[in-house]
Amino acid sequence: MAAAGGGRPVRPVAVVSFAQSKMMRREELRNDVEVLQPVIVDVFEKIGLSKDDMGFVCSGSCDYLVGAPFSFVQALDAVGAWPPMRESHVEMDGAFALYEAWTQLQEDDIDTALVFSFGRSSISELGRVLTLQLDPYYMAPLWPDPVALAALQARALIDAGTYGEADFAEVAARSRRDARNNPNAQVTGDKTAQELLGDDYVVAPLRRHALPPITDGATAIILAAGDRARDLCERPAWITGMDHRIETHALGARDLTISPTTRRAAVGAGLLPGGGEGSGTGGVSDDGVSVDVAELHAPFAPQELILRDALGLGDAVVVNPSGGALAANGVMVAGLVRIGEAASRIMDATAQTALAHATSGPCLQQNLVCALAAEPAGGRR
Amino acid sequence: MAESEVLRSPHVIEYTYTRSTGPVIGAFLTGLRDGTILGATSPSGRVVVPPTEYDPITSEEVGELVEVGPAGVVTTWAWASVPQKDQPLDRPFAWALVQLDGADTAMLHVVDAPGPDAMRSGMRVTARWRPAAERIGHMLDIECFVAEGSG
Amino acid sequence: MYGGVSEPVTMLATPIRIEYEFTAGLAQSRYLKGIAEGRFLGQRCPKCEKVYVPPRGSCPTDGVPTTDEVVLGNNGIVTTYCVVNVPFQGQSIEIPYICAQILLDGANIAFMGLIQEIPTAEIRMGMRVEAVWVDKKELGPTMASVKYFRPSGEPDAAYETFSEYL
Amino acid sequence: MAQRTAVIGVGQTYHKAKREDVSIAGLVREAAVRALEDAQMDWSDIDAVVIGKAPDMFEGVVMPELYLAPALGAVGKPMIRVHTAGSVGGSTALVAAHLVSSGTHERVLTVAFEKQSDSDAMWALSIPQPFSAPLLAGAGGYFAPIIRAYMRRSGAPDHIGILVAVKDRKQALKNPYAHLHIEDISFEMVRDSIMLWDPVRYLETCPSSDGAAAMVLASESVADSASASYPPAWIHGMAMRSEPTMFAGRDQVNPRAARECAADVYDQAGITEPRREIDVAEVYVPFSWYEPMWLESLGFAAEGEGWKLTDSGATALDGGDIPWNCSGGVLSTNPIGASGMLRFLEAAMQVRGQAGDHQVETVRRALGQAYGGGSQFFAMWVLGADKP
Repeated sequence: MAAAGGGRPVRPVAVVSFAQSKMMRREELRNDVEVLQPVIVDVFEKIGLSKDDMGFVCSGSCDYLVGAPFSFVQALDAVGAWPPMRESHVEMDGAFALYEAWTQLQEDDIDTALVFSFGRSSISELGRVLTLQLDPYYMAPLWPDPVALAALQARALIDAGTYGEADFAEVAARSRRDARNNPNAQVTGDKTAQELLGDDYVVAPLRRHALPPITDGATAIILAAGDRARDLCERPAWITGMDHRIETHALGARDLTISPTTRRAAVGAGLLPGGGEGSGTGGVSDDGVSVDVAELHAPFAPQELILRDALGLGDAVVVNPSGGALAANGVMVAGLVRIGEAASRIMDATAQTALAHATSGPCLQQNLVCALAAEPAGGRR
Repeated sequence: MAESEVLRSPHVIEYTYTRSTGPVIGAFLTGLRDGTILGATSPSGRVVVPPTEYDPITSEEVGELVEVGPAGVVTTWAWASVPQKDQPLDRPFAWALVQLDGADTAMLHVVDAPGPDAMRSGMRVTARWRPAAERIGHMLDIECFVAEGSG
Repeated sequence: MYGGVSEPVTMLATPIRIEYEFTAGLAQSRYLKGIAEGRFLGQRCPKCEKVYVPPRGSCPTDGVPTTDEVVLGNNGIVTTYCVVNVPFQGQSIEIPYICAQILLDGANIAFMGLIQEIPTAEIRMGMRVEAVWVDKKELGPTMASVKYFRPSGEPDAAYETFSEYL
Repeated sequence: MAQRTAVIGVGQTYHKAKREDVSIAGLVREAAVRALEDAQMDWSDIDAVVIGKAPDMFEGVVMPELYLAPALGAVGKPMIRVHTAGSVGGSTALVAAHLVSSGTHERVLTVAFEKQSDSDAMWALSIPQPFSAPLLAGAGGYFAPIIRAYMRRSGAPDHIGILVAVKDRKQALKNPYAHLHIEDISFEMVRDSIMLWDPVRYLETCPSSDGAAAMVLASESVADSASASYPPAWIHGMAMRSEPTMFAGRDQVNPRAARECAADVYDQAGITEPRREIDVAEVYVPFSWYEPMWLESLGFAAEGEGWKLTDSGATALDGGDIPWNCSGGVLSTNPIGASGMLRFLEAAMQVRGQAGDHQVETVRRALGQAYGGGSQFFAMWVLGADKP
């Protein structure tokens, strides 16, 4: 039986429906609520439920992305929060909203939850908005853009001798190829890694292809517990464990070439044996996560390599069949989409087990790991 | 509705925040204004630069402030060939994490170098100060770092 | 030791400016086009049949798109109000003035509007008011096209007719 | 089945208009360190951190939990950031409580804060949006018409709001952490203060404060073995409810979400007569008139009768049978993101008997409530001295 972060048994809860907007560089006509609204309709229609069937609603979004305080308030209109709902909101990627919903579903008083997130990255100066995530005294006043910080991480990786620019290009080439099979992806293509290495540097050592696109979009997931999940969905994607961990904000106090919190979260999600319980030191074992599919939220190509190593993913694991964040990176959205995409592989029977990862903050500061399977933890109950 | 019929407008969020520094950040910024760089000693023995009220890993309250630098080592760097709005230099430059002599953590700043070929991890750099009269207690009182010995 | 003889630094000023390109979206754009033509356009929910103004594209209680367009009256009822007597940043009207919830004829929701051409002491719940627009040639897709509301001279509405909109 | 959960440590800052002596991290640590000390714990004892605040525009830091993780002992741990408008302090405490009650964690630190003096609260709350009507009424102008509607419906006399404003400021004099300490507060002083948003006077509104609040929440086994300075305050019921800001026929005076939130919490706690079964309440009253309004929504008085309870002195710490906001409430201290958590925290202090000069004698059960947005987001809990 898998365990939650605290080591207690997990109530079987599954992803039973997933919807997303077509991810695009710019929603020309619609505002946030108008992008979100059809996604909410879609996620309910897929399983024949309505908002009135939801025990809990939780969302993720960012006021600075929208350019207005309390921007999540209008999103409630898209759901139709009447009669009053048990509802909450995180100023985080929707994946963390799903974590909150999952913990509440661990208690028996509710059986279903709607989770959604939205964001239009095209309307703001996205790089500057993300710069405002940094220490306001020492870092933000220098206005480093997120590409610069990811480039510092990429250089550290090159210096460590583990990977080079060709490896980054390989990740990008594979992501674009795989994205051709994803109707909602934004960046697709069939260029080889060799061809992509002809791109210019944006901030060296990162070339254009190693960067995520700017994306507008919205996504939604419905969770259901136990028999309710089986009633609603032929093949529910059971969450067998979930955990998330944050690293220090001081980049100069981190080893940027590794992601110990991703590994620690995989341990917490029951995907790896425990060990190394200390602050962010991660597991000490050499074990790798064994799943059929992994959807990793790596906005920059080198970060996928760091995450693969943190999780010990072998060649047999299919990584980012959706194209990942290099194919579409809706800020506040892309992490929850990873969970939806991983769950979809289980629901469509192409995988028996899957891992989804979401990240937040500069240089993979915060990492969430969600373990999914065709059977609930501890077998069918 | 056609695209042309959807209304668009520029929108700006603008404010000059006034941030009280508290004792530790205040001491560091005061030091910069006066031409010295301070780190904080944490109970774990680490010297934290730039200093926060707490150790960046264990969160323990820091103690005594000690002078570090002004020279140190680049631990990693990235080349910004096109500087963006509000960034420290208006010509191509390197972002860098610089671990100052006497410090156990590295600090984000920029290095003024002729080109990416002049940069490497492990290189020694030193602070280039703004003129004393222009220093106000800000990270940019250090205008940038430059290769040690390059003047 | 550090800081020498001058005053220690205790404050850091950090200017922040983020530029956006705001998109009104479909529903708000339609509404503002109506305003530019000097009329209030609402939208009706296909499920509960309530008429929303300004429309936001979906029904806040049913969560479905509102698509039917409804032309609303130029007159309405003051459901409740307050008298503003505090100066604040961005204020464009001389205090004191009346801020009221106005239920337009044909709408099922009130919105906040400015009331002028009446002494503040004479405003009351239930008063009938009408919209006063800027000159035709100045009309544009902005709420500034509605100068304010003023008493219409019609008899007051009975409390029971608007009490559910409080 | 939900696991029993308790508050075993509380801490708050000294609240002021401008806490110019600390950084943002310094402010939140002041509250968090006090909560840990109260629980007799160390950073390393904490399993997870849940933080809440109102819009990021107040401090100009996007998702500041990222920057604050190492300031709050969160490195290597789960950290969640909640934002539900004015109710956020309460919702944050509830998200943290669910991490324990769901069996996910044993010891959770929850923190809420606002450092409003880094910018201007009035600006940050209402940044003008393109195409929208120009700012008409300012912050209080949204609520003043609703208050007028309450007065019309209930027939409450004008002096009720003044009574609440005086009572809460008097009670604040007994709370060393409160922002406003108006030594000579009186009925006349409030009555004669400027009418800002008629019917709301200056002294009937809340201040703008810098401040933070923190609590340590623990599982039953941890609470049973805790060596904390005061006994645990057990959660007997907790709930959140939301409804849209505006819709046709919405009752903004007595919102259904407020009533249903209360009904859910009372049901969990086995409470049928709140006035009799609850000993003290900390309720989000940012404008004085919200006391009689929430007295009705929360079931302490019948609809239209809340003002009579206030008028009779029933809600006063001094001599009332159901004291409300003994700490001085939001009317005396309002760091927006933390204001809701302060209600939840003060309820815990009352149950644990640590409220000092504003302690109510023998508290078995206390209520904490927060609301936000356009009276549309609600968070509540009931705490008890006994295990539920």
